[in-house]
Formats: sequence, C-alpha cells, structure tokens
Amino acid sequence: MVLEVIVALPLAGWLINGLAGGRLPRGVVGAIGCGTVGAACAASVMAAGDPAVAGGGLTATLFTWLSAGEFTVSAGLFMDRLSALMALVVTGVGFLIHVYSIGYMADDPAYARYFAYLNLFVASMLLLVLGGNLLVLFVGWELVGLCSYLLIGFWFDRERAASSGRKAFIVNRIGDAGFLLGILLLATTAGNLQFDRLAAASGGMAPGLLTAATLLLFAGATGKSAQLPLYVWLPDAMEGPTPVSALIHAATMVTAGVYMIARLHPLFLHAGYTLSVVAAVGAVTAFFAATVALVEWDLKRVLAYSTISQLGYMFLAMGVVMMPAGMFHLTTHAFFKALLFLAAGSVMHAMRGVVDMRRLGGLAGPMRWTAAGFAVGGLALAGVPPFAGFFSKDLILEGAFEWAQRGGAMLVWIAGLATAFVTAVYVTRAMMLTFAGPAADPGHPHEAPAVMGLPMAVLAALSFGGGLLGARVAGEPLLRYLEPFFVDSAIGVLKDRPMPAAGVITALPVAVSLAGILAGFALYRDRREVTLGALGRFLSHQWYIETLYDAVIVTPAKRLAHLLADVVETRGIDGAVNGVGALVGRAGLAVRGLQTGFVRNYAAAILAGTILMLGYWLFR
Amino acid sequence: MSVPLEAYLALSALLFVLGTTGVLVRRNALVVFMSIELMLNAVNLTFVAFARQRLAIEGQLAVFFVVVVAAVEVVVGLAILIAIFRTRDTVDIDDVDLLRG
Amino acid sequence: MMGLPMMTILIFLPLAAAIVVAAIDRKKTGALYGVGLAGSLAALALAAVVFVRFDPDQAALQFVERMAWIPSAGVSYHIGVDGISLPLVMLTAVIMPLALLSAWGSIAERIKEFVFSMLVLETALLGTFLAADLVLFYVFWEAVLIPMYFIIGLWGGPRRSYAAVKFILYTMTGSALMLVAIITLYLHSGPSLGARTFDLAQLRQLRVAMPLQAWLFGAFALAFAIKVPVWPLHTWLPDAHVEAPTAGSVVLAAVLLKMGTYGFLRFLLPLFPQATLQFAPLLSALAILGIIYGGIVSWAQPDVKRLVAMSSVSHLGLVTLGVFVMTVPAMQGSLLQMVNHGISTGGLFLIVGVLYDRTHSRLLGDYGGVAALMPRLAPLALIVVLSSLALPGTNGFVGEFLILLGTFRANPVYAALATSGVILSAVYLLWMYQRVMQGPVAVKERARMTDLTRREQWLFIPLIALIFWIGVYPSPLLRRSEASVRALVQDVRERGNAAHLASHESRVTSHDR
Amino acid sequence: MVVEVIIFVFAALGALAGGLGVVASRLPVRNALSLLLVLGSLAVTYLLLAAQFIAVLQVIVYAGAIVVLFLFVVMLLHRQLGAMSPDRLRWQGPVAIGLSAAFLILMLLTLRFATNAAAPAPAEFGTVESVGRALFTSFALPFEVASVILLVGIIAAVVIGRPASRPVAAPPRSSAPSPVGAPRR
Repeated sequence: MVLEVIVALPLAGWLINGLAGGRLPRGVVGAIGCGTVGAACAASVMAAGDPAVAGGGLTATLFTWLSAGEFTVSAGLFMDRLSALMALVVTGVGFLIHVYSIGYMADDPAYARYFAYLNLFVASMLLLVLGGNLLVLFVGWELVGLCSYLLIGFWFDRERAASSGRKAFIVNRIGDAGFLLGILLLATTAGNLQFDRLAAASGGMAPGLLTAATLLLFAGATGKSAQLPLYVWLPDAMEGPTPVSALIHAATMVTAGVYMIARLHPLFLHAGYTLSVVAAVGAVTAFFAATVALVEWDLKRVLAYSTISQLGYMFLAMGVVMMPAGMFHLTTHAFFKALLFLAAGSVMHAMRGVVDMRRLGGLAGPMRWTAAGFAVGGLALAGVPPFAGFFSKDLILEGAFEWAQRGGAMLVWIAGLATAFVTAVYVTRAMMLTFAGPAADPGHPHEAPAVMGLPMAVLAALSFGGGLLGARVAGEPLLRYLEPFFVDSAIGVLKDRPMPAAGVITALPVAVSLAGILAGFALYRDRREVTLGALGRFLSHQWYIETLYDAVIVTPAKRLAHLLADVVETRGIDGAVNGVGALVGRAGLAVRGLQTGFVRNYAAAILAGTILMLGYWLFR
Repeated sequence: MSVPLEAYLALSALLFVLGTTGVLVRRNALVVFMSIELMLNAVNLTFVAFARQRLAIEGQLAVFFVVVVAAVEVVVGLAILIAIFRTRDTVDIDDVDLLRG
Repeated sequence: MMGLPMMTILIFLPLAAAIVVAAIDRKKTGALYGVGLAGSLAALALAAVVFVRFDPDQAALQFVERMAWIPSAGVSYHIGVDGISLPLVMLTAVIMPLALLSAWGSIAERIKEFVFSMLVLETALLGTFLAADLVLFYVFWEAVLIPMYFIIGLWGGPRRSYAAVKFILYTMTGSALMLVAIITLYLHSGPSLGARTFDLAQLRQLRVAMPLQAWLFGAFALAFAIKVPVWPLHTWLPDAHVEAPTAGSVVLAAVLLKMGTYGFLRFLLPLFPQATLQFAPLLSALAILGIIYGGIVSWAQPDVKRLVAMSSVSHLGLVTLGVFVMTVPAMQGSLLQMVNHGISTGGLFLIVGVLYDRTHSRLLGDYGGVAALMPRLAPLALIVVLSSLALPGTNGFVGEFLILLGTFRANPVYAALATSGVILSAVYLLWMYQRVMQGPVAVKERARMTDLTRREQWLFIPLIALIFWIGVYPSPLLRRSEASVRALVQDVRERGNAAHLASHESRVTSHDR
Repeated sequence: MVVEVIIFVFAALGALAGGLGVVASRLPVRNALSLLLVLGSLAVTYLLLAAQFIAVLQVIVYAGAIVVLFLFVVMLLHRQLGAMSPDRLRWQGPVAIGLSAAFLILMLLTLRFATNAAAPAPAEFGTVESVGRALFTSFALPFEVASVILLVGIIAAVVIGRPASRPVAAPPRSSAPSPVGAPRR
C-alpha cells in the first residue's frame, strides 16, 4: 500500500496543480507542490524501513496491464534495497529543489504549470525506480523524458527553449527505440519482464542474445543518461529553469541509465562483453565532457558537461563491475551537482538571468553564502577529501584499476584519472570566473532568499558529509546496505580488495585533483581568457561531434524528407495516379466528338444498334 | 381468324418503320412526337394480334398500359415542347443540342 | 438477446435520426444538430450495452441476426459482432457524436444536408463492421462512399471537387475488383458447399485452388489496401483530408481507414488463408515502407492537415504489419491500434479544425505561439500529440508495443525497421507542435485566437479520457478481442498450411462453375 | 370470312396512308389528322382481333384525347411551326431511309417464325368484363402503379408548363417578392 502512496502523492499534486492551479493562490500551489513530494519522501523513508525491503523486496501488484496471447505484464510496484535508495534520493533531493523553486520561480506567471510539471516528473521518476517489471520501468523512463521535454521547453515562447526540448525528446527517443527493442528481445526469449524472472532466466539465455539485448538496453541508457554518442541533448537542456536542471538533468533523471544497469545487473554480468562496452563508453564520455567543460563560457553548460562527465564515471563503475560504487557516486553526485546547479541558479536569480561567465565575476562579496555553497559543491566535484565526491570517485577509480589488473584495459583507469584532473581545473575555473575578481557587470546582486538558501545549505551539508555513507572509516554503510542486492556480482570484488595496494591508488586521484585545482587557480587567477589555440577550438566545438551529426544525419535526413515529399510523392506516386486520370480524360476527349448533340443522330445510332442485334439473332 | 397473323405483323412492321423514318428524318418536334405515337401503335397492334392468336388476355392488358404511358408521355412531352418553345422560340429539335460533347 | 434485434437497431438508429432530420425545418440549426447528436449518442449508448454484455470468452459472432434477404441468390441479412468488429463498432459510435459536435458552429451552410449525410454515414459504417454476408457487406461498404463524397465535395476546401472525385474513383476502382472476386467466390461456392451462398461463415469452408485463390486474394487485398491506405496507394488520402471539412477529416481518419484493416482481418485472412501466408511478406514489406516513408514525408509537409494525413499512412502501416505477421499479440495490438489511431488522429484533426475555424489557414508557417493565446487548448493538444507518438501511459503505446512484440516474435528485422517509426513520429509530431503552439506569437490576427469554447472543450474531454483509460487499463478491450483473434490466427495458420499440402487434391478448381 | 379480309385490307390501307401522311406532310394540322386516320384504322383491326375493349380505348384515349392535345399545340404554335433553320445534317435523310429499309427487311424476315394456328376466340375474350377481371385481380399492382404514373405525369406537366422565370403573382399583402418556384439556395 505504501508504494502506491509514494507514487500517487506527487501524481495527485500534478492533477491538482495542473487542473486547478491557475485558480489557486501561489502559496497553495507551492505548498501542494512541495508538500506532496515531502510526503512522498516521508513515505519512502517509511517504506524503506519495512523489513520486506531488506529481504526479498516489497511488492504491490495493482492490476494486469497488458495481456495478449501468452504474454502478460502487470502494473506493479516493487521496492528492494536498490529502489529504496533511489526513491530516497529522488524524493529527498526532489523535495529540496521543490522548496528552492518556490523562491526561484516566484515571479513566473506560469507558476502552477511549473509545479505541476515538476510533480509529474517526481511521480514518473518514482514509477521508474519503483517499477515492478521492465515495462513499467520503461513507462517511467519515457514519462521522465516527457517531463524533461516539458520543463526544458517551459518558457516555450522562446524558440530556443522549444527547440531544445524537442531535441531532448527526439534524441532520447532514438535511444529508447533501442531500449524498446531490447525489451522486445527479452520478452520474446524470456517470456516475462518481471525483474526476478529475468534475472533467473539470464543464466540460461544464449550469450549472443543476451549481449544483443543488453547492448540495446544500454543504447537507451546512453540517450537518457547523455553518454556518447547521444549526449547532445543535455547541454541544450540548460534552456530550462535552473532548478529543473538541478533535479532532472543532474540529480535524478539522467542517472536512470545507471539505475537500469544496476537493476538488471545479472543480465549484464552474463552478457559477454557488454560491460566492457559500458566501461569504455563511460570512460570516453567522462574525459570528453570534462575537456569540453574546460572551455565552455556558459556557467550552466559547464555544469551540464560536468554532469555528462560524472555520469561517465558512473557507467565506468558499472562497466568495471563496481556497481555499489557506481550507486554511491550516483548518490553523492546528486547532492553536490544539485548544490552546484542551485548555486548557479542563485547567481542567475541575482544577475537577472546572466550565465555567461565573461559577464560574471566578483560575486563572492555580495553573495557570500551562495559562493560558499558553490565552493563546497566544487570541492566535492573535484574530489578533494573529505568532501563526498572524493570517496565515491576514489572507489570507482580503485575499481577501474583492479579491473585492469584482472585483464581489463588500463586505459579506462587512465582516462578516469585524467578526467579527475580536468574536472578539478574546470571547476576551479568556473569558481574563479564567477565569484572571484572584480565585478564584471555593474548590477546590484543580492543574496538569495531563505527559501532558496535553506535547501542549498542542506545540500551543502550532504555534499560535505555524504561521503561518510561510503567511507571506510565509517564502515561503508551504504555499500554494506547494497551488498545483498549485488550479492552475486561486485561484492566479490569488494570483499577481496587487497588493502595495501590501495594506498598509492587512493593517493593518486587526490594528488591529481589538487594539482588540477592549483593549475586552475594559476591559469584563471587574473581572469585571463585562456584560448588554448587549435586545441581550444577543437574543444569549444565539442570535438566537432554535433557538426558531424548535422552533416551526416540531420541535414541529409531533411533533404531526404523534402526530396520524398516534393518530388517522389507529388511527381512520382501521385503523378502516376493523376497520369492515369489524365489518360482517361484524354481518351474521353477523343471520343467526345461522337456526342453531337443532335437527337436524330442518337436515334439513328439506336436504330443501327437494333438492326445489328436483330441481324445477329436472325443470321447467327 | 381468316386474316393471317403475318398480315397483321407485316402491317405493324410497316407502320413501325414509317414511324422510325419520321423520327429520323423530320426536324419538327411535334411531328417527331407523332411518329413516336405511330411506333407505339405499331407495337400495340402486334400485342393485340398475338393476344388473339394465343388467346392470352395479358397481351391486351399490355396495350392498356402502353396507352396509359403514352398518354402521360404525350402530356409531359408536349409540356416540354412548349417550355422549349417559350425559351428558345423554336420547335426544331436540331436547335436543342445542349448535350453536345 | 431479449428478443430485441439489437444489432439491427444499432445500425439503423442513425438512419432513423437522419429521416427525422430530413423532416425538420432547415432554419432550426439547433434542432438539426440536436437530433443528429441525439441519434448518434443513442447509438453510442446501445453500443455500450453491447460492449458490456459481450461475452469475451466466445470467439464466434454474437448477437447474431440472420434472415433470408434474396434467397434465390443466396444473399442473407446476416449480422453479428465478435471480438474483431466490437472495437471498431465502439470506435464508430464514439467518434460520430464528436464529429457532429465539431461541426456545430463550424459548418454553417446546408446544415440539414450535412447532419443527414453524417447520420447516413454512421449507419453505413456500422453496417460495414457488422455484416457477415458478402453482399450485405459490399452494399454497406459502397454506401459509405456516397455520404463521404458529398461531405468532401459540398463542405470542403477550395480543391474539394478534385479531392472528392479522386477519393471516390480511387476507392471504387478497388471495390469494383472486389465485387468481381465476391461473385467469383459465389459461383465457386455452389459445387463444393451444395448451394451457392454469399454467407461469410459458409464461404470460409471453401477451399479455392491456388492460382485462383491468389487472384481473388489480390482483388480483395487491393480494395482493402486502397482504403487503409497501404503504401503506395495512399495519395488520395492527403488530398481528401486537406479538402474535407473537420468533421469529414475526423471520420475519414478515425473510422473510414479502419474499414481497410478491418477488411483484412474479417475477409481477406479467413477466406484466403493460403494466399495470405504466401503474400504476407509482401504486404509486411509494403507496410514497413509505409511506416518509414509516411514518417519522413510528414516531416516535410508545410500543411498541418497534410502532415497529419501522411502520419496516418505511417501509423496504419504499423497496423497492417500487425495484421500480416500473424501472431496473436501483434493482431490484438493491431486491433487496438486501429482504435487508438482513431482516437489520436481524430483528435489531431479536431485540433486542426479548432485552429482553422479561427485563422482559416492550414499552413504551419501561419502559426506559432498559439499556446500563449489558447492556454486551454495547448495541454489538450499536447496530450493528443503524445498519444499519437505512443508515449507510455497513453493508448498509443499499448497498441504499438503489442504490435512490435508480436512482430518481433515473427521476425525481429521487421520489428527493428518498424521501430524507426517510433522515432519518426516523435520527429514530425513535435515539430508540428512546436511550429504551431510554441515560439513567439506569430499568428497575424491575435484577437481571433480566443481560447476553447465550452463546446470545443467537450470535443476533447472524451478523447482524453479514452487516451488515458486505454493507456492505463486496456484489459477490457484486449480481453474482448482475444478469443476471436486467437481463433483467427490459428485458423489461418492451420488452413493456410493444410491447403498448401492438399492443394493438388482440392475439390474446387478454376474451371468448374 | 371474306368480309373480314376486305375490312382488314381497307383498314390496313387506311393505316398506311395515315402513317405516310404523318411522316411526309409539311402541314402540322395535316400530320395530326393523318395520325387520327391511323388510330381509327387500327381500332378497326382491333375489333377484327377480338379486342373490343382495346378498340374502344383506342378511340377514346388516342383519337379523343391525344390527337386533340396535338391539335391544341398546333393551334398554340401554328405561326412558328413552319419556320425551320437550314438543315445541318445532310447525310441524315439518306442514311435514315437506308436504315429504315434494312430494318423493315429484317422484321419481315422474322415473319417466317410465326405459327399460324389460332383457335376461334371464345365469346367473352377481349370484352370489358374479361379485361377488367384480369386488370383488377392479377394485374392490380401494375394498375395502381399506372394510376400513380398518370398522377405524376399531370404534376409534371403542370410544373414544366408553368413559366419558370416569372414567379406566380405574389399576394399583394406581402411586400417582399415571394420566392415560390424560384430555386432556393
């Protein structure tokens, strides 16, 4: 029962704010928006405390959703340790961001619509993480994509916002088409989409099929979690309101791909080289996005590329079979990246929407708390101990190193390490350009109101102390909690970890991060525009990946569409149809002379016909 | 029946052909109408002749219905004729050729 | 049931309303539309009763009524409903009141004739879906054309006569061939069944030898494929849609096109199982071509109505694919998708109609930022668009998923190709939504863009309710179609293969008549 | 029975002469009177064929009503009846005569199929009573239909014969011109 309540609460908020929100006072709209999510958070805590969650999992089957032939899927919810963690992250971070939004969106005329969309998102995300089978997960998966579309294009009267939303939806759809095919493949071979049945069946499935299925599912994950090659929508998604970027495009929705792999890890473990692909994609994406973040001028887009990069880390963790570490990083990342976005939002709020870092600067003075929050988030992102990011990233890199020693590619670890360095550089750059130096824009920046400050404070605390969830000194409570879920996978790695070797390996990332911070400090101390020459041009064009897509896919597709619509359709197919018509018409013209209009001619013709018939009858 | 059936039929055929000739040759709509009446009467004659030969009263009934229809036809036809005459000032059927292709 | 001829009443109720309409003074607009609506709503109520009392476990026809019509020619008045026709009957009954409601206020000329035509159209459509005798079916099938011809030709746009003539000639070409095939079947039924008949149930027993069966299959398939329309026989559709008035477009898209796919299921498959199995790959390939081609071409359309019309080609390609892969989930999905397409595309045309009433333009370029001017229309339009692009939670997803599932089981390559339709539909539909609804306000006459009236809101509320109902809880529909579909798939597979083995000892050959 | 033959010959000659007059005469009144001659002669042959009722019908309806109708029209239009535009179909005449001749020959050829074995007619054959009995029993439906056709014909004649362009004089009370008769749009 409690599971239904968790999902139903934000859904109710959506219905109320969506249908009647325009007629309600703002205070009530905000209260409904936040209250339902807060209540869902409380319900999630309650549910997570249920002993069934720690055991086999809490299930709630609502009704039979689809039934055709032998194939049956029920609409059901399910909560085990993994989804409990996700539900807590979603509702917890979600609640904080809802509260923040009350302040951030206070002046927006479409206040109710905003909260309705946000509530719908939380409900969809909860459906995604609490879905009892793969198809329900897919429903949530697509619905969060819808919410993302709606919220990116929230200010739909801006052409760019509308286009970005559409781009996000379509790119996600490309991934989802793969995801759907993966589901079809699994449904056809396993005959069922219940998670436990799939896990049980995965051992007996042909490895080739399983590899294909998991790769298809991973294609969906690259779309939703903005990995190469489908990352292109996430930077543009920054057109949406900043709290949305924090919630959807940093903390929760984009991590759905990671969650999906964790959820289906038995399949991925049995599926040949899929995990290697995942690791490689994660590593490349992490490095690629970090380098692009290095030259980006838009503060929010820096954070967007940073998100892509950090998601790359998570996939890297999944790929090297350090799944608990991936989930750990997912959690800490949700804290510190949400914090960074909210701080950036606070800056935008103060600067009336300016996000270009060349026009920012010197904000540390008037916006002390925001700057402090950004600094905490930045240090966590850079992986400086004892901030949260350090523990999770460190664990991932350790895992990558061990994976390499067990026969994996060392390049993955090296890429992770290089990314750590670049990350430290770009986060320092963003910090310096935004908050240090003289004020670049003569305005009257003001500190954010309390309703925005408080959520940031809570997130700052979590970004600072969240590492304890996975810190060895604290007994790794989160990892221990997840262990039973991953019992047949990464736990082996986790347990047999040779402690001594860890020394150097742990120290190296920290050193690299600190070096990065120092480098960033040295480079951007006096707000110089570091161009980096040809390399900089390469990076600021995002490695020319989108240019390539435009040239190879988008433009030819448009040309093809116009060719088909304007030539093949009108002149070819319809031309043939009209040609037949014209032919008949011309034949009619040819014989129309027979129709003289003289009745006597017609009568003569009738008589002639009669004669012929009579003659035939007589002389046959 | 001392007059042979063939005689009646031959008379009928002659009258019918006179009618067709009239329809084909004459341009005066009124005369064309009369020629049509001539053809109808020729047919009626065959009906009656066969009715007599086969002693089937249905033949005569057919004539009855032909007469009814002919009466209607003449009434409507002459009305059309007058309507045409009123608008086009002619009874020459060659002048009425709206259906020319 | 209850001794009442339910099906006959259902079919002819709209016709009775049409006769009442014919007797009303043409100046009384309210009464004309009121009676029309009342008639179609009464049919809906009756259809709902049928839906509730329908026995889902029975594969055969239910509510059967049968009596001799032209006994000397083996023609009977044989009607009934099964799991295959029930969804379409419901769809017709739901869509017609909405179409009439959409015309109220939009069509101001010759209202009496319009309402009359719509009601006659409903009778013909219901008859088409309920007939179980080939002659009866053919009569209703052709009767559909007449009111539709007038609806396009009298109340249509500037090129209406071209569109109407194209529509009627194109579809009649196909049905003329079908008539020939029907008569051929009739002539063959004598020697092997004892007496010549047009009755579908008896003709199903007939085994036509192969070369002839293929020809008959071709004639039927052509008639149905034109109606669907299967690529490349689709070019009448955009013209008809563009020129037809809103109500006409709605009925055309929502119901008329389904006559083709319904014909596949009801006649083509059971009558010619062997030829079906033989030609299924060809039709599947055409269907997939239609999915991709329709999707791509939609994207490049400057005209909203043409865009939606081409999207129908794509969507119905998927339905056709679901029919010919011959698996239970795919066929059930097809059946459901016929209903879904009726709801979502009908809704899209209603939206276009609402906009057209205000701007008198169908060009995407003349719109922009409508959501800011019509805040009540925008979310409704979005829901309909999402339903059309098969977002989970809406009706479109359920149908598409089942079709793809069944297709994947039969042939993964087909499924992979068909999945591209999922991407394409998002591309062109969101493109359309953005051009019309989003961006800065680009509509010239802002003052005319008033938000939805109460009447217009009621056009969408039932559709939205159906979208979510079928999307979340499709079982009532799926359960009712399952038995019939399962029986059909099994029947076609068994007889199709058995006929293959026994073709040389077939009792009927092409020369005995 | 020779009398019968003689009567037939006279009637036949009369009918043929009348027919020729209908087709050939240039004077409309003469055409109409020739038609009357044909109708009368045929009425005589009907009597020979034991069809008394039809003969009477022929005289009353055809000769009495239809020919009179023709004469009325001749009277109405007599001034213009002679005026014809020049003939535009010069081939029509010879072709028509050729076709008619061919048709006549073919029809006469069919006569060889006729079987000439008629029983003597019973007394009541062709009387008003026997025709009436058939008409009101087995032919009741066609009879009724015929009456409807007559009714429709009358209405049609009234509608067609009415001047189309000029509306019927409106009652003086209403000021607006009444659109009765004019097609409404």
